Amino acid sequence: MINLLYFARLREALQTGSETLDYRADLATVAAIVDLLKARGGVWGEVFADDQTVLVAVNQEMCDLSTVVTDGDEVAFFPPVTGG
Amino acid sequence: MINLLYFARLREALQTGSETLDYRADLATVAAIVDLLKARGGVWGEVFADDQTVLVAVNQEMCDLSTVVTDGDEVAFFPPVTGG
Amino acid sequence: MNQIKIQTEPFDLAAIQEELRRDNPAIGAVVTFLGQMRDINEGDRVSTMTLEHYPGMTEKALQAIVDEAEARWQLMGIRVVHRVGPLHPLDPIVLVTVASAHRGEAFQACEFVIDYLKTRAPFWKKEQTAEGERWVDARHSDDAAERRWQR
Amino acid sequence: MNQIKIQTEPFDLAAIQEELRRDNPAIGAVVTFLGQMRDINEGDRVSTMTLEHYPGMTEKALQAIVDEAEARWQLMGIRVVHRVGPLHPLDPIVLVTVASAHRGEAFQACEFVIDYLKTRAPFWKKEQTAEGERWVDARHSDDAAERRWQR
Repeated sequence: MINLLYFARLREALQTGSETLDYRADLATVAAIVDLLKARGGVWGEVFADDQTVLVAVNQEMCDLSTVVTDGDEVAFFPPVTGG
Repeated sequence: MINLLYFARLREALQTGSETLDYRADLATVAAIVDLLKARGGVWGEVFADDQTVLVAVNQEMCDLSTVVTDGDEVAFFPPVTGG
Repeated sequence: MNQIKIQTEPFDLAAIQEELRRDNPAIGAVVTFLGQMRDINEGDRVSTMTLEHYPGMTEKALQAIVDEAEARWQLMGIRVVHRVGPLHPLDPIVLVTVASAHRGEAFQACEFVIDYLKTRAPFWKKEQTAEGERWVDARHSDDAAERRWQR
Repeated sequence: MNQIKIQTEPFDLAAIQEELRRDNPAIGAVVTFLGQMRDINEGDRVSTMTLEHYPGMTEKALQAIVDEAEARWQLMGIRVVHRVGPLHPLDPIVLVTVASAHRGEAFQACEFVIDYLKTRAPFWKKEQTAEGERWVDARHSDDAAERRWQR
């Protein structure tokens, strides 16, 4: 299982803060997961469109599309941060 | 009259914090006053020796040997500052 | 020795600085950054701001920033406190305070921590204005501030 | 709007920062430098330090430094407090706190004021150690810190 988390502007647009995906070998990178989410169409296609800046963390560490995802990982998507 | 002030290490070495000099036309620069003090010899010669770093302020503004001194001025001598 | 806190309640600026410096006479300099909420942003009056964060990752990201500061400079303690939840103008948002024997290192480390926090710690601000709610956009000036420190 | 104080009594770090930021919601950043007395200098244990100054000139010199900071950066208030007289380890010696809309300017102005104070304000430290009294020597690192700001 993969835990997906969404924060801030993304969470509001997608109308969900989290979901789980069954782990499959073809979801073994961040890029594969993004493709799956994008393919849902509608607001998912908009949020993950290529011209949108979406940051991703795997197990609470910033990473990128090529990062490997394994069963049990936490994968979070969010916009550029604005704290401080 | 010129008011002379001495601070910190200088005040202790010279064993005085202040004195007044009658104003004279030949005391019209800081350099002339330093020469007069140096000429007293002893500890005065040591404190104002050429190899000593002595800072000078005229009327509470940092200045240098060439600064003009006029009747009524306050001329202060002190070592490099070490506050903060 | 270092401490990171994420909290909804206000923090006590004086108590944090005092606790950091009080018992260590080897400390010569304490530099403190306080970020407070402004009532105007991008020209609009802001009445309330809500700070969202990513629990767990926030602490890890701040710890990594603090560890990096420790590695780069000779320091004697760092405190980072960041509020989340609803905030109003004049509310303190974030505190970074750094102690060192000498001021140069304390200044550099303090600015480093807040610059990195601004670009690497998962916090997001949402503003309430007369025209409604809006998410605050990331600032290019913050990216530029972070890049100064890159090695 | 800016304030400079020379005093023998301790100062209230928290009250000064609060007074500076409290009523101005245009302020986004407050950067504070606190210098405190260390118990070791040049390898020797120091039990007491006495700070001498040049009354009148000190205030003028600090005012000139603060005015220069105001001219260089967009600021919303500066406070400088410096103690004189006898001090002991852990005693706060000097406080510089600067408010601004944005952090970059507050950091720069705060460091500028303390760097200039160290080389331009007429204060002198005398230390009491086990070996007796001694005047503290000016540090080359302070001259170098000041030179960074010269235009």
